[in-house]
Amino acid sequence: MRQKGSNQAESVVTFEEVGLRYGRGPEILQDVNFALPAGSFHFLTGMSGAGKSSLLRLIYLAARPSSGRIRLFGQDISRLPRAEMPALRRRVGVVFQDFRLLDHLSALDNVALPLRVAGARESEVQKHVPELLSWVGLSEYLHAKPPTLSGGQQQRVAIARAVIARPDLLLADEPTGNVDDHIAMRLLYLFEELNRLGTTIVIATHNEALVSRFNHPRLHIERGRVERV
Amino acid sequence: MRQKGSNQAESVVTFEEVGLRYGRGPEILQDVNFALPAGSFHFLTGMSGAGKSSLLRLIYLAARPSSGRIRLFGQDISRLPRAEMPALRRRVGVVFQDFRLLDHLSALDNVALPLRVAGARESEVQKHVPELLSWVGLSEYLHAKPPTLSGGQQQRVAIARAVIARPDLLLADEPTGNVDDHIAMRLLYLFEELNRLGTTIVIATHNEALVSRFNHPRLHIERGRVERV
Amino acid sequence: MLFFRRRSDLPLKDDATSRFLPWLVALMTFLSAVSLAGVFVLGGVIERWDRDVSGTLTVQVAPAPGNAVDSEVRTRERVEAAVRLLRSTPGVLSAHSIDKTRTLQLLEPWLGDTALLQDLPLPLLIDVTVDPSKRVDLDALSETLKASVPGATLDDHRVWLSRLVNLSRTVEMLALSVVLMIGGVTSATVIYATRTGLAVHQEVINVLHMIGAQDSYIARQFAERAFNLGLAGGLLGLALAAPALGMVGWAARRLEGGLLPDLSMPWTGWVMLLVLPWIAALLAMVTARFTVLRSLARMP
Amino acid sequence: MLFFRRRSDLPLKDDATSRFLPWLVALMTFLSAVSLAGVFVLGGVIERWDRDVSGTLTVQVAPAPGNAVDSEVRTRERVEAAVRLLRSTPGVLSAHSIDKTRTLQLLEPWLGDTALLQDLPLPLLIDVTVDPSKRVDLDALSETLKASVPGATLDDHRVWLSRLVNLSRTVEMLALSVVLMIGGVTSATVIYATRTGLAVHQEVINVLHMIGAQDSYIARQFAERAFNLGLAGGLLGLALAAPALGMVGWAARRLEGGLLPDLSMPWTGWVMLLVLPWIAALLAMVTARFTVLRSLARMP
Ligand SMILES: Nc1ncnc2c1ncn2[C@@H]1O[C@H](COP(=O)(O)OP(=O)(O)OP(=O)(O)O)[C@@H](O)[C@H]1O
Ligand SMILES: Nc1ncnc2c1ncn2[C@@H]1O[C@H](COP(=O)(O)OP(=O)(O)OP(=O)(O)O)[C@@H](O)[C@H]1O
Ligand SMILES: [Mg+2]
Ligand SMILES: [Mg+2]
Repeated sequence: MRQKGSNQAESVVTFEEVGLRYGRGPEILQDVNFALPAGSFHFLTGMSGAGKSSLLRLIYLAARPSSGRIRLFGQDISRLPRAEMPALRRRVGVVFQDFRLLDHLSALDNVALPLRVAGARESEVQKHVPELLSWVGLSEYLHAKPPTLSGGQQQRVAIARAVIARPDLLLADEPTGNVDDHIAMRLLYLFEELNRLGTTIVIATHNEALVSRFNHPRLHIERGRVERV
Repeated sequence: MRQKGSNQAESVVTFEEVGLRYGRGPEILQDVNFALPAGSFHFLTGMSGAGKSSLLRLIYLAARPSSGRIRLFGQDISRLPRAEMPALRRRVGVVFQDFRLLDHLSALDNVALPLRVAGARESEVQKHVPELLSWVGLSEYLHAKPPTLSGGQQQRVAIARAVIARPDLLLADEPTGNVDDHIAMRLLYLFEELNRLGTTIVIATHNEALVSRFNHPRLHIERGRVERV
Repeated sequence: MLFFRRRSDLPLKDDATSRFLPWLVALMTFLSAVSLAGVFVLGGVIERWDRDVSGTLTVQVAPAPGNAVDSEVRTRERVEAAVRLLRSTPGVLSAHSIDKTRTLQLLEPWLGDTALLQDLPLPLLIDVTVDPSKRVDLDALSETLKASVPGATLDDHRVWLSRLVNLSRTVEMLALSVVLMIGGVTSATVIYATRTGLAVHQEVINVLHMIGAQDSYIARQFAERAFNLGLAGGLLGLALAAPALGMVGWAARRLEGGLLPDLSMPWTGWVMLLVLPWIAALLAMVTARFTVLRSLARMP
Repeated sequence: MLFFRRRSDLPLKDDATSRFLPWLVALMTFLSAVSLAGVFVLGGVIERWDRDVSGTLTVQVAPAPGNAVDSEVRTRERVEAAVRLLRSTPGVLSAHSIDKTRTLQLLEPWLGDTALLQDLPLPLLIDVTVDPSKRVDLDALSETLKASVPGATLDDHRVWLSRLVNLSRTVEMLALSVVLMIGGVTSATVIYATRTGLAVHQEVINVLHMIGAQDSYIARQFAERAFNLGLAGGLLGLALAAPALGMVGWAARRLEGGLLPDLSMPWTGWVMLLVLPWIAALLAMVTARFTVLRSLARMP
């Protein structure tokens, strides 16, 4: 294995000259260079269709860059053997823009999924999951299945699932699009709490009000380029 | 058939003592009374989980009230024969909170669906659909399939599909959750334009900024009750 | 091969069912075709054997032991007993003994010059005509004859044939019931394939429903697809069955030589086989349509 | 009946495949069982017939016409010609003529007191032993005999049996190939059912994959379900096949009387039938596991 680079040692994510195009389409991202230090908190902004979700997808290994190099936890992901991916993925929590809850599982089982996949004991699951769900205001909906939850409730289940296993890196894609400002604030506080415990956080959002209310650096995507603001 | 009621003649939607509960759950809506005059424009607000989507679902015939009576275009929907429902549904355009685009159809075909289901000529389809899609900023994505569109782009396709057939009633559930404020404004103008042409409009949203920027009456749901604000 | 090519809102072309159903229908058609061919061929063979078996039979009565005169009298008695027995058997139209001269004529190729045999105690023969429309249990008749008239035997070759006819009939019934079962299972398969299709495309159907599509608009798309898939599968099955049947027929004809000279099917059989894929397609279409409409009726 | 009852993240219990696959496997098992039983029974019958056919045969040579002395000489000549012909036939171990005294003994039950026949021109018999391990074409032999030696005929009953054996062998091959085909189609069915399952549950699988589930974690759930469904279907099919076979066997025994006294299967056949559902279940499990792993390997 390659040794961990010297100046990227503390970076959780590093993009070096990364470009992305889907199939033969135009280049969505080009010459992207940035590093997210461990424990940092970033907002990711940009117009609709700018490439926020695409950038997050690159980080959580759902898309491969068409050029350049991405390192995750110091490892070059293009050289990562397939068998090691699940372990790496478990260190990353993702709130998908479209939630991706499992419709046949209760809110509790949905949130418990990352713990169970990682082989956690059931006692642990039964202790932590309800706790977190009440934090996001869903204590009454532990056993409700996603199709019977409102849009905002589903979004909160998705967030709970992403944070339950205390990932080293949390990627949240528009996590407050379906909740009102009050709940949005509450969720942001949850992310800040997690950040204080050491999780590196990236939140893609359109909500300018939210971005300006919190004092965190911002990565802005415009015409395929990522700039620090 | 029952004759159109005198005082509800101009009301597109009338709720009379409507209650709603899912299965044996708690009452989500109770004693709901209101009428939406033809050509009106309402916002529908309320906390996450208050019952906004449920109320819209009652109007577009996807849920049945557990008590009370709902009239749509002057017809009591509980007495509506099944065979007449499609015709009624075609007069209602719906933007679903979760979009519900058909993943295997292009943006163009998705938007064309209401026209085709209603038996419109293909020449008409090919004329109006691209026009509307460029209005919502998707002229470059006519042939893209939803899974290759960004969240905000999908939302705009969903909106285009809801308005393409110039419905008499438009129900939009959180139609701006995935777009930035600039696009949100543009979409609201689209709705206003449609409203000017005679469509009755109801928009459920969390976006307080948007609600306060437009001068339209508001229906607010709190603890199962609907109040006019 | 595909009959309906209209625009479809459902992503039916790409799903696993599209690739799976035709093969299943092909297997069903193949098995049906083989079974049906078996039924027809067996039917033909049975009919021919039956014609052989029915019609006339021969019963031999061995000469009774003892001196020449005694023997002759007792043998005559036995023949008369056998004739009586035969005449009283249901299905036997007539039975009469053949006189010695005729018997000797029949024996001539065996024993050469028969003038010398004139006075010998020879077996006597009885000619029996049975009703071809009734099925006479030759086996039982043979047993009864043997038991009640000493030295009497029914021509053994025909008893054999009769047993074969019975066995073949049983096999024929089995083959027919296999065909019926396959028909049932094909329907069940289409039902479940359609249900799977409904499940896979539930979201799409919901949306079409909400947009105001008529039930028949949705059902049509499933039905047309099922027809196309069923027809494709049926034709494929038939295409596989034809050479298989041809080979078996060829092998049978080569091996059997004269025994089963006419192993070919009657034209009705060929028509049935050619109609099979269409039956499969129609079955698939009707089943799909019915399944979709029933499931849509449950939606609000 | 269900062996794996662990918690599953996939909504496999409720989908159409769960209701459909067992019935399909049941049909496959049923048809396999019927075909296999047919193969075994036919195998037994063929073996017995074969034993009858092989071993010893009899050839009759009719007395040549003419006066007694002349006839006797010429008949002898014919017998010798027949013996020579037989001995030169591949597969024939020995052939020797039976002397007149023995022939008369054999004829006694037919002709009564044979002392009188001593000087008559009687047909002569030839005892033939054939190699049971080789298959002698009795049909051809019979033709050759008839053509080259006037008045010589091969015992007709055995020619018949030999033809039956050949036909039965053909049917046996057909049944065996049906079993093989059914095995293939069962695998194909499981593959497609699994693919359909993958399609229906694609979202769920994606999410599990993204959350960091190992491929084997996901494949296990499909494989276990396939095993359960396959086993359920296999047992159902066997449960349906057992009475069906029993009935056919009973009917055959009742109809055939003595002809096929031992229509029952050897114990190996019964074991094979009992093993069938487990083969189906294992086949389903392995196929499902393989299909899922292959499709997961294509994910990023
Ligand atoms: N799988 C794909 N195949 C092809 N093009 C894609 C695919 N996914 C995204 N795109 C295109 O890439 C561009 C960026 O998409 P992305 O989802 O990253 O935008 P976004 O910044 O998340 O937008 P939004 O705020 O609307 O969610 C869009 O133009 C989209 O059409
Ligand atoms: N099909 C269902 N079965 C049971 N309960 C349901 C169902 N759909 C919604 N609910 C419940 O009804 C309540 C209202 O849901 P609804 O979706 O109408 O809320 P909403 O106002 O649209 O919320 P949001 O802004 O989060 O979308 C929620 O508590 C939800 O859990
Ligand atoms: Mg996005
Ligand atoms: Mg809602």
